[in-house]
Parts: sequence; C-alpha cells; structure tokens
Amino acid sequence: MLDDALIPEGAKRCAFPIFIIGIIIVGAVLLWGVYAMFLCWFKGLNQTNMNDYYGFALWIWADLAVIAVGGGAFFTGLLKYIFKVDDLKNIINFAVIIGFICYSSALLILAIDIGQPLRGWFIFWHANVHSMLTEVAYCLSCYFAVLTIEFIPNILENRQVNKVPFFHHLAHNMHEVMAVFAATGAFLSFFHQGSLGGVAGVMFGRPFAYREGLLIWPWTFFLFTWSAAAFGPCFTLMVTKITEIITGKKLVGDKTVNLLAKISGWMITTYIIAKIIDTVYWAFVTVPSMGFELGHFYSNNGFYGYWILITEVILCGVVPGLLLINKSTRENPTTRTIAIILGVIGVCLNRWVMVLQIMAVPVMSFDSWALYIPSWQEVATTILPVAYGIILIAVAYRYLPVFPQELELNEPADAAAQN
Amino acid sequence: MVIDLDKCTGCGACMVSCMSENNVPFKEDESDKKLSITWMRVYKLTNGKSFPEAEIVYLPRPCQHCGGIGDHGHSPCVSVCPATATDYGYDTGIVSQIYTRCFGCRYCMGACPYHARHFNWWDPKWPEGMENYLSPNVSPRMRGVVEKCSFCYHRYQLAREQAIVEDREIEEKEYQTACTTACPAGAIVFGDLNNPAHKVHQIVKPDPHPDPMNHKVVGKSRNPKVFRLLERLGTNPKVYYMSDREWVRKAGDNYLKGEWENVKTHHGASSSHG
Amino acid sequence: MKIDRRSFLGLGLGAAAGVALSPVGVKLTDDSSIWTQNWPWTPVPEDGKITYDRSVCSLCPGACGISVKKINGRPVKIEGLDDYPINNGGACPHGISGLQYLYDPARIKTPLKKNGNKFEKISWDEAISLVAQKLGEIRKSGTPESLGLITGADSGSMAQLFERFMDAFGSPNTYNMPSLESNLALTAAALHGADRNLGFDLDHSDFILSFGAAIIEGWGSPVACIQANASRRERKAKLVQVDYRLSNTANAADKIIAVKPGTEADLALGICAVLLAKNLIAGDVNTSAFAAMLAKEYTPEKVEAITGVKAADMEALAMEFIKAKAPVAVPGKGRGDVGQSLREFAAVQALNALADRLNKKGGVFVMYPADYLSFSENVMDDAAKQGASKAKLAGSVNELVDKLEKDGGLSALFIYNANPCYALNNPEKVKVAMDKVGFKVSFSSFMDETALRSDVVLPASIFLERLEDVVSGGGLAKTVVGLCRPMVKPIFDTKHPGDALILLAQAMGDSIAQSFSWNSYDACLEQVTGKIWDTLSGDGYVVIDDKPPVGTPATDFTFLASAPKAAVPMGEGDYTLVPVDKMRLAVGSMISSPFAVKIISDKVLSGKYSVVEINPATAGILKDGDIAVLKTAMGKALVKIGFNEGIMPGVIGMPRGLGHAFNNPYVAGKGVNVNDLIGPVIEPGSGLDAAFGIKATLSKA
Amino acid sequence: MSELENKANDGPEDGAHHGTDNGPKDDKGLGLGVIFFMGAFLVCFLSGWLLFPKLLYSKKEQPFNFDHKLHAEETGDCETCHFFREDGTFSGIPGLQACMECHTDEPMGESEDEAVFVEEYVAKGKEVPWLIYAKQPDCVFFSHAAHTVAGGMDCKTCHGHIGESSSSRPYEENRITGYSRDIWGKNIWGIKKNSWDRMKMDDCAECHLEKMGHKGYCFQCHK
Repeated sequence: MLDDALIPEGAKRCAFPIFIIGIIIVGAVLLWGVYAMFLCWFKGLNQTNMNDYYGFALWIWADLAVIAVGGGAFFTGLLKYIFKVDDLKNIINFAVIIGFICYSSALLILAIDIGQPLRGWFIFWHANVHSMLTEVAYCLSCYFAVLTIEFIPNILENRQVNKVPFFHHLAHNMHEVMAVFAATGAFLSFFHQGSLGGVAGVMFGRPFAYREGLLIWPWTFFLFTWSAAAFGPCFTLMVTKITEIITGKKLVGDKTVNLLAKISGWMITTYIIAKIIDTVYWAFVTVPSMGFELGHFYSNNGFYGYWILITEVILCGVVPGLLLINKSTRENPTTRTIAIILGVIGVCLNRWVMVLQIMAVPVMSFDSWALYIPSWQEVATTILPVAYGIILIAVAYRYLPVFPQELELNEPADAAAQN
Repeated sequence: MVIDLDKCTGCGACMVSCMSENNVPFKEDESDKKLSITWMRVYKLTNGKSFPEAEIVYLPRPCQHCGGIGDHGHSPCVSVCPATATDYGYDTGIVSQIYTRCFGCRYCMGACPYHARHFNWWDPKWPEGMENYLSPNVSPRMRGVVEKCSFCYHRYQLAREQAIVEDREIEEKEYQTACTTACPAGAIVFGDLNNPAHKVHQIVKPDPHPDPMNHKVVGKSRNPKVFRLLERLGTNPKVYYMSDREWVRKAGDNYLKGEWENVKTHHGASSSHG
Repeated sequence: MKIDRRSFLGLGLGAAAGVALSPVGVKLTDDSSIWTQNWPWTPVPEDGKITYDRSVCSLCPGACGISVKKINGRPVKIEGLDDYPINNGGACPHGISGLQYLYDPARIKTPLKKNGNKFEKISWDEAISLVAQKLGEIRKSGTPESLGLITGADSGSMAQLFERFMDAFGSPNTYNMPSLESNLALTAAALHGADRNLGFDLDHSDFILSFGAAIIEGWGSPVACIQANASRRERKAKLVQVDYRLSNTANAADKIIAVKPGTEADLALGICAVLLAKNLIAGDVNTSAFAAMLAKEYTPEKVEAITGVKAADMEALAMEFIKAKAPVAVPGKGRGDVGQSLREFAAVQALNALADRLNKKGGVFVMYPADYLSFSENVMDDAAKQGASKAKLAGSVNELVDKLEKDGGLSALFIYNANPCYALNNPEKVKVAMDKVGFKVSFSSFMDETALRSDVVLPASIFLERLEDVVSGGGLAKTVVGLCRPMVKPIFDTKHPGDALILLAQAMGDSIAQSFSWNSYDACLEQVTGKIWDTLSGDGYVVIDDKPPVGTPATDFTFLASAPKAAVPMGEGDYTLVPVDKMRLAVGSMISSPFAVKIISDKVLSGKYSVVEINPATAGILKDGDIAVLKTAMGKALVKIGFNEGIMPGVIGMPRGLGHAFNNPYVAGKGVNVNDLIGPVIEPGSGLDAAFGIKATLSKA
Repeated sequence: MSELENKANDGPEDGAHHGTDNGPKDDKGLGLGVIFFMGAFLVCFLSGWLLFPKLLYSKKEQPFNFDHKLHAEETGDCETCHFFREDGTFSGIPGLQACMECHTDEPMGESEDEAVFVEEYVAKGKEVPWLIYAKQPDCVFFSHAAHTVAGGMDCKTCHGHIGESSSSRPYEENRITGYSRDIWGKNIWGIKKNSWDRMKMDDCAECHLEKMGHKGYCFQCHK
C-alpha cells in the first residue's frame, strides 16, 4: 500500500484507495459546512434563523453538547493519571482524541456564532469577571491547549515521527509528566463545564433557567460538571463501539470497557439523583416564588411538553444509570450499548433544554412562546464538526497507535488457536 | 421613567421619535417583530374578554435599566456580558452599552426577560440619501452587535455641557428622552427618581427599603396605581407603569392562582415601615 | 547542497519567531478589530453646530407646529413645537418621520413627461411650456370648462391660488377629495347654511358622545384630539363611543354602545326622538315635520331593531346626554373622511342642535372659514367668464368619476394634494375614468398611483422645502393659521406648486398671466396675507379665533325631515367588511413613511399580507394566522386571519392605508388596499360615497 | 515511488546518525537548519520592526501649512479660534467663517500658504479640509467642557505643544483602521512618554481612574 510506512507496525488497515474514498465522501460534507461557515462570516448572522428572542440557538446547544460529551477526556484522564485506574490506559488515547475533536469544534462554532469574530479576543482583553462566559472562554481555551499537549505524544508515536530521536524522547518525557496536565485539565474542565451550566443558571431574569446555588455558583454549575463526567465516558465508549464496528476489529478489551461503563453508571446514577432533587426544588420552591407554576413551562406550545422532562430525566437518565450499575446488564453488550446511547442522548437533551427551551419560554405575562427552526446554514455548520471529527479519527486510527490492545485483541486466528 | 398606560393611545410616536433620534435603521420588511430593532416597543395587551367587554392596553417598553437584585447594579444583562460592553452607571442608574466593544455573543439578550435588547442581524442600510438625516449625537451601529435604549444619554451629555459652561446643575426639563417629548398624550414622565423635586419621584414615591415580602426587590412604588414589569424577579427596573385598571397592573407580573388577591393591596414597605 | 526537512523546519521556526518578536501580531490584532468598528460602509454623521427652527407640518389637516433640529443647517430631527396653540409640544409618528419624506430617493426628482407608458425627464421650462401649450389649445377650442382639478386641500392660499387659476382659465370643475373638513362643511351647509365649518370643543366638553369617530386615531387634528382625550381624563369628562369594534378610542371610552355597522345615524335620530318624546327640547322643533318624522320612524323599538341597541339603553344614553353640563355629539366614523354619509353627519349634528349645544362652550361651533386672505380681483376674459359660469360636470368627486367613466367630459385634469386612484373606493374605476381624460397634470411629490397615470408631473417640493400658510382644519373648535417655512433648499429639482402654477399662468399669457402677476409664490403669499403677515412671519402662527361664536345659528331640518335612506352595503356574504383607520397608517394622499410602516403591528401587516380583524366566534373553520380568501362584489384578496375579541361578531375589519402599488420597497407592495374591495355607494342628495363597508365572504386559501 | 516511502527509507539512517550525533552530512544538515532559522528570523524580525510601520501608515500633507505659533501670538489664546458654542459644545477646528473674522480676501502675509488659503478657499468660499491629528472615531463622545472647564485641564495635556508649532507636520493615517497615528501613538508598540503621545481609551481610563477614582461608564465616553 502507498502509506504502509506510516501505519503502525503490525496493524492491519484497509486499502489506501478505500480509505481515501471514505475521506473524500466525508470531506464533501465538511466542505458544505465550511461553505456555510464562510456565508455566516461574510454575510453576517442573518444567514441563520436566529432572532432577538433566540440569541442562543442550535450552535450554542451544539457547543454545550460537544463539550459535555467531550468530558470523557478529562474524566478518563483524571481516573487514569490521578486515581491511577491503570486499565484505562487502553482507552485513554482515544478519549483524548475525542476530547480534542470536541473542544476544537466547540471553539470553531463559537468563532462562527459571535457577531464580530475579529473582536472575539475582547472576551480575554476586556474580560468581565462576573460573566460565566468569560470563565468559559478562559478555561475552554486553556483546556484545549492541555488536550493538544495530551494528544501530541500520541502523534509522536507515529512510526516515522518516532524515529526522530528528539521526538521519541519528547513523547516519552511527555508521558512522564502527563499526570500534571491531566490534573490541570481536570481542574479546568471542572470549571468550564460548570461555567457552561452557570451560563443558564445565573439568568435570574429567566425563571426557567435560574437556579439558586452555592456562593456565586448556581446548582446548574455543579450539575453540568457532574453530568459531563458521567455521560462523557458514555460517548467515548459509544465512539469506540462505532469505530470497532466500522473497522470490524475489537479495539478495547471488555475489561476496560466494563470498568469505564461501571464508573459512568455510578456517576450517572448519582448525577440523576442530584438532578431530580434540583428539579423538584426548582419546580416547587424557586419558580413559584417568582409567580410561575411548573405547567407554565411545559404547556401552551407546539413542542415543549412534560415529555421532554421525562425523557431527559427518566428514560435517558435513570434507565442508563441503572443498566450500567447492574453487573449483568452492564456486561451484556446489547443492554450496555443501549444504556450508553441513551446516556449520550440524555446529556444532549439536557443541554438542548438548557439552551433552546429557555429562550422559548415566555416570561412577561403578555408574551408568547417562541419556537424556532434552524436554517440550513446553521445545520451545515453544526454538522461540520462531526465530519471533521470522523476524518480526524480515521486518520489517527490509521496512522497512530491509538489502541494499545489492538494487536493482542486481533491476533491471527491460528495464533489464537494455539493459545 | 413613569408611563401612564391609561393615557397611552398606542399611536407609536414614541417609537418613531426614538428611531429617528437614535439612528435606528429599518429594513424593507419589518413585520417580523423578532427581527425588528425597536429600542422602544409598544406591546398590545388584551383582557381576553369578548366585544363589547373586551379591553386592551398599550404598553410601551423601553430598556428597563434594571438595578438588578437588591438594586446593586448587577442588571441581568450587565452581569453576563463577557467583554464589559455594557455596564451600570451608578451615578445615573442608566445601563450603558458600547456598540464597538460588543462582539455579538448575545448572552445579554438571553438574560433580558423584557426583550429590550436587539441584535444587528444585518448591516444597517439607509436608502440612498436618507443617511443625510442621521444624527451625530448617536453613532450608527454596525452588523453583529447588540443595541438597546439608552434613555437618550446623549441628551444628558448635551444638557450637562451647557450646565458646565454656565456653571450650574441640570434642570429637570433639560434632560428628557425623545419618547417623552414626543408623546402627544403626555403619558411618559421622565426624571430623577431619587430627586424629590422631580415629578417621577412624586408619582412613584419609591420605597428605599427592600420589600419585606421579597428582599430582592428595592424601590417598590408606594403608589397603589404604580407597578413595574416582572418586579418579583428582582430585576428592579427604573421604568414604572401606572394604571387605574386592576387587570393591567396584574398583567405586569406573574402570579400563582389566588396570589394576586393577597399582593394587590401591598405597595412598597410603606405599610410595614413608613 | 541538500535542503532537507530540518532546513524547512528552521525556515519556518525562524520566520515564526521573527514575526512573533515584532509588533506585527499585536498591531494587526488590534487594528483588525478597530477596522470592524469603523467599517467604511457604516455612515458617520457629520457633527457641528446645533440649531432648532420652527415650522408647521402640513402632512395632514392637523397643522401641528414642529421644531426641526439641525446640525450645521442639516435637518436631523423633527419634534412637536412647544406652546403651539394646536399641539403644544406633541407630535405624531408621521410628522416625526418627516425627514424620511424629505430625503426619500423614491421622490420625483425632476419634471417628467409620459412617453408611451414610460416617463422621461424634462426640464422645468419644457414642462411648463408643454402644459401651457396643451391648455392653450383647450382654450382656443372654446371649452375652457373642460379643464378639471382634483385637490385635497380646500383652505389656505394654495387652494385659492388653484381656484383662481381655474377661474382665470374659465372652468368651474374643481373637485375636492372627501375629507372630514369637506364632510363637516357639507353638513353645516345642509343644516345651518353655506360656507360654514363645524368645530367640536372637545377640550371643554364634559360628555363626548362619539359616533364611531376615531378621536385618538387620526380623527380631525390628531395630536390636538389625543391631548383633548388626555385632558378629558383629568377633567373626569366622560366619553361614550358608539362603535362596532374596540377601536383605541372605544377602548379609551368610559362606555361603548355596540351598534351594527352603518346604523349610527339611526341611533342618533333615535336619541333625538327620545329627547323630543320626553319633551326635553326647547324651542319650536316639536311641531316641525322633522319631529313628526322622528315620532313616526324612530320609535325606540324600531331603532332597537335597526341598530341592535336596546331601547332602554338608548333612552338611558339620551338622558345622560341631555343631563350633562356640556355634552357634544361627534360624527365621522374612523377619520371621518371617505365612506361617510351626510345623513349620518346631519343626524349627529341635529342631536347637537336639539340639545342646544351650538356655539356653546364644550359644544359645537358653527364657524365661518378663516378670512385672512385678500386676493386682488381676478382678471377674467370673456372665454373665462363664459366657461366659469357653466354648470359643473358633477356634484362631487365620486359623481365626477362616474361621469368620466361613462362618457368622459374633461379634456385636461390637474391633480394636487390628491391620490384618487388609491384613496377612493374602487380605484380601478377611477383609473378607467382618468384614462378618459386626454391630458393629466400631477403636482405630486411622490410617484403615487395617480401620478403614475398622469401625462406630465410637475414635482412639488414637500412641506420642509416650502413656504406656505397652513390653516387648521379637522373639526377643531379654533382657527389657527400657521406658517410652514422652508427648512432646507429643495433637495431635488422640484418647485413649490405655487411657483409652478404662477410660471404656468404667465406662460399662458393674456388675462391668465395678468391674474398671476407675482414673480414668486412667496411674494404672492406675503401680499395676500397682508393683514396678518407680520404676526404670521413673526410668531409663526396667528390664532384667528378660539372662542365660541356669538349667537345661536338657525338649524334647518328639512334634509332630515325628508327621511333620507341609509346606504346599504353592496353584495352578499355572511360578513360585513369595514375599513379600519389606524393611527400608525397614513391614508388619503399621504403615504406612510418607512418608520411608520416599521411600527405597524404584526396584527395589522404580516409579511405581504394584510391581517383582518375577525371575532373568533364567527371565524368558522378559520384559525388565527390562516391565510384566507376575502371575496366581495368588487374583487377578492388574500389576507391573514387575525383573531380579535374586540370586534363585533360578523364584522371583518381591514386596515386602511396598505396595499400601495408603486416603486418603493419600504412602503409599497405591502398588504391590500381595502378600497379595492369596496364599491362606492353614492348617497342621493349629497353625492358622498356613503359605503361604510361591503358584504364579504371568507374561505380558507 | 512515493514520497512517503522515500522518506521511510532514509528515515532510519537519519535517525541512526542522530542517535550518535556525528558524521559530516549530519552536521551539515543541522547547520543548514540553524542558518535557515537565523536567516528567516532576521528577515521577519527586521521587516516587522522597520518595514511594517511604513506600510501600515499613509502620510498626508495638510491643505497648506498652518502656523499655530503666529496665530496664538496674534490672538493671544487658543479660545479665540477653538471656542465653546453657547450650548456648551466645542467648536473644534474653526470654519472659514471664523477665519474671516480676521482675514480678508486679501492675503495678510507674503507666505504662499496665505496665497493658497485666499485663492483656493476664501475666493471659492470653500471650507479648508484640515486633517485632524486628534480625530477620535464616531463611537466616542468627548466633552471638552467637562475636561477644560469643569476639570480645569490644560489643552496641552492631550494635544501637546501643537499651539507652539509654526508648521503643520504631515498627517499619518492607519490604512486599516483610518485612525490618525496620534491615537495609537507614534511608537509602533504604542508606548508613550508624555500624556499627549497617545489617545487610546486606556489613556482616558487611566486618567479618569486617577482623578475620578473610577474609569467611568460606557456612555460617559461612548455614543
């Protein structure tokens, strides 16, 4: 094959042309997104269907969602490097790559979303310390840097690059100090995941979003961090599963998978308990004090009903939680996969509610519900990161030793037979 | 600012006066009000009854210039702006905005329950020659930034310059917003709420103490006919509304079933500590 | 030598490091953001010295005083003028938008000549000589009376100047567009004698009984009326609104009397009957034929049957009215201009007369028109004398349209301050009538529906560019003459219509030229207003009178005694379509500004659809926001359904002032012109178009 | 044969040589790298410092030379020409009308600037299109009254010694932003020595913080 020299030693990869064709197909989608992106930059945000009621819409949801699911990276990293859960070494690389993709996408989307991209840096230069968004911006960019650093050693392990002694040693040494970055990363993530929750929680003009809290942090701050830590691994596992299906190879050992699933399961369960408590308190204490009944937020409109609350909390929260903490269901691939998928849906739904439903709910007694359908430009720019992610994963998988267990898990049949 | 909703006829003079005073642009189709930049917007409320019992009221809505919870100056929008492009003037109580600082994240719009903030989705464009009527006292905005009512701050600035060269204080009549001066019904009264000599103060009689029923609220009116929009949220707006009609006053905020009956009689803390 | 990876690496790193350590990065980052703050396509208004000039707005009969803010002489803002006797400080959305009319690129920028179906630019000299030559031919042919004039204004020097031209030319065929002023004048003529105006002293009345008059939505002098309403609340004076929908005025009223559309006159007469029956009327009216007619035709039961107002309620209302200290009854549905009937106006005025409210404080003033103009004797040659003495083609502009459409009769037509091809009911018919006229000259400032059909356009400078006397009208209980002053030199190659007329007259030579011997309109104005010019030019206005006229005028009830029939809406349908006047929408010859269009509610205009008010109770299968087909005997239109609890079941309210059809994307091509759907119903005896509405059907599109 | 494989083949030996850091080819390679680094660094570094500012700013001459010194001596103060209007607003650069209060349509001196002034502007009744060094962008509201009258500040604090200059220096405009160079400051890094070297918002804020104890609110200086 043309690119043999770059492929990790002993690893089997599909034929180069097939690989390229795949890339081209996904690349087409990518270009579509890029086109939409430039439309928004040059013609302005009138290209979207956002309006003065929907200042935040699909993009911000996508942002929160990818960051939430990208949370797998910091949490896995935390467990691996700080709590020394060594089994996770088999999936940590991949977790980091996914995190890298999610966070780079998030930054890209933000760059499209703001009305004046060339002034974007004001958020750092003229920072307002009271704003959750400032916190987000700082932590987000810092953590992205961290992820990049965490990603580099893996890149350096490429067969060719690694032959350069400098890089070889660099990679090695970076592995040594990775714990430090993991710690930093975990810390940063804790904050910006939280801040993203804070973004909604502090809006005391929006009863649907507003939450009381601890010191300057509304409860959503902690719930977001927690949910990211809980559902992030789900996403990591889901993507792993998908990669395995596509490559037709086992890439991560069941032991590791189950371990991560178990941890995730417990996180989800604890999170959802907290979430339920929060919701109940909000529904029966916070909101009534502002003159609203719970029903106000789930009626008199064409889309948002109680179903969304139930789906998020019960179907995509309690259910996956229980499925993953229960040994039998966890170790049964089918139920495990179902749980994982439900989990990912759950967290995305939560972010959706915390962005779009907030905007939709009328606050002034004489105002009315505002529903919104994104324009194709918004959709395209939202799919862009997905395409970009697929390509990056494909390339990384093809040329980097992402999965330490790949070889052992995929020994030639005869060898396997002998053992 | 106090707006007498019983006097307001919904003629729209305030809106137009505001737009021409503040160089607000216009598009070919402005019928989608969610995309229509109107610093001052007049809402139409109905009592839900059928003709001839039906009643309506027009409610002009400028920026409410909120003081935030406890009136400490952390307005819903100000506290969230990441780039300090909007801030609270502790001297005037007016919420400022720098259009050239704003980079268009629109967080403030999400945080404002009054929809008083508007985004420039398009480049402002005036038909050829019409840019001739633009006023130099307010800078035209560019695409991609948020704008809102400024209580005609530039009028304050001009009045102040004159007062400075004449070495005296600004008089009540010298600083009036464009909507106030335009209103043919005289429904809008503007002035310094903290100045007992000013008409607004005399109408509102704001209660300096926190409301014993809700400590987030400060400056509640002691006048039974006067109310503020969404007062219970603790945004503490500087725009007060006045009406003889109970259903109108009730529409100003949200109440649980039966709650209104208890609160309607409660005005400011005047009852508890005069 | 071999350039390998490392060399490239070095090159790259070196360049990066070099740039990083230079100011380039920092400076460009800053400059790029500053660039976005000063985009060259974002206008930067010129700063300078601030001045304020006073003038008068003549967009509508309101005649408000305005203050124009200028920067280095450049107008930037219009506001109400403090202490002006009509609007003291107040303003309306249209007046404030004045500058948008001034700078509007859609204005007619030069004189135009119709060539085929295109207009071509011509010079003023060409234009004047062209018109002069055409008119000359008409005079030669010995039929000067075949020159017609359709105008909106019927007061002030401009109106008289046009009149003078028609006389000097030799034609009696001057027609006014229907306006509240003309309707009130007709009423006065029918009840009290010719050449009178009616003024309603709302400021001092303690009980205003409005028969559908949109007192705070543009009726009469809009700002003055809004202020009267505001003061009414403070005076605790009552307002009772007779209406079939919750207009803003009805909403502001203390009480609403719901009547079936078009039966206001019957209610008024019913009340008169009650007063007579109860012997509450002074004087000898009781024995008159009118009294007899009332006693016979307007028994409470009959009136209840017609109007839908309970007999008891009507009697109560009558008592309340007569017992009030200073009651006044106000006629004129909506703005009181088009679609009015003399019968209705007269009935309401009769009520005022019976209640002895004529020339009383807080009542109705029967006033003589402001007489402050003194033109020199008009020079008329024989041709002119003969022509002018001929009978008019028709009694009213509506009848003129009929006449022209059927068998022509005019060889030339002037149009000034009027847009009949839009503002009259069934504009299609008006257009056909116009086409029957050989030569049409428009003095419009904008290429409106009528100007589009004319052969020559002599573009008029707008009120901010011209000097003119503006007389208060619109049912005000006082007469004020204000001076409209030029705030800027004409922006385009336009002229004061007065100057255009003078040039034209002089180009025609002979006696006409002698009648127009001034060298400019400004000179003319100064001369003809000689009596008051100094005060007028000094203070900017003159109050002719604001006190109740002395004595009580006689009232002649014969017109009403003849029991004129009420106009019945045309066609069939489950619904009655009625036009609705909105303060934010300009009507008649005036076109809304972009600002005015911008502030229209989305319950009035939604995208390109007019939204019609309909009571949910009678909406049938239609839902709020549906697109529906509205069909009448005159035509059909696509409209959006707007549920409105505030309108009487069975009635459809459609905003008036939309659906303009000319080239201005900001104000035209929006919604439907309600007049397209309503056919004129000419009232015998007055020639007014009394169509208050029309029967209609609605079906889902 | 593919580029990649090519690399792949000589890759190892490179690596080997590096491992043992010797061998002429290797030195040469490394040396080359260093040379290229230095070269590129110098080129970019110097052009960033020297060439870039030249490219960034365009130089414009005033319509004709104006002698502040002379005028100041004649009138005795700044206020005669740069006066406050009745409403308290500041007149800024005087218009032709103001000049004509002293000047006539006859040149007052021999200088050719005088001649240009009379022929080009006085005769044609045209305003002189002065280029304003201290021109602030449209978004800025600056009250001269508040600073000089109320605050008692000296013109020099912001405008420097322009009043004592007898010749008008060229006006430098930033090609990207259209700002006068005086706003960012002569120094390309925007470093200032005197209070009048720079007129950016930070400079206003700095002084406000010092004098008023607060940087001020948006609308205080923005419109």
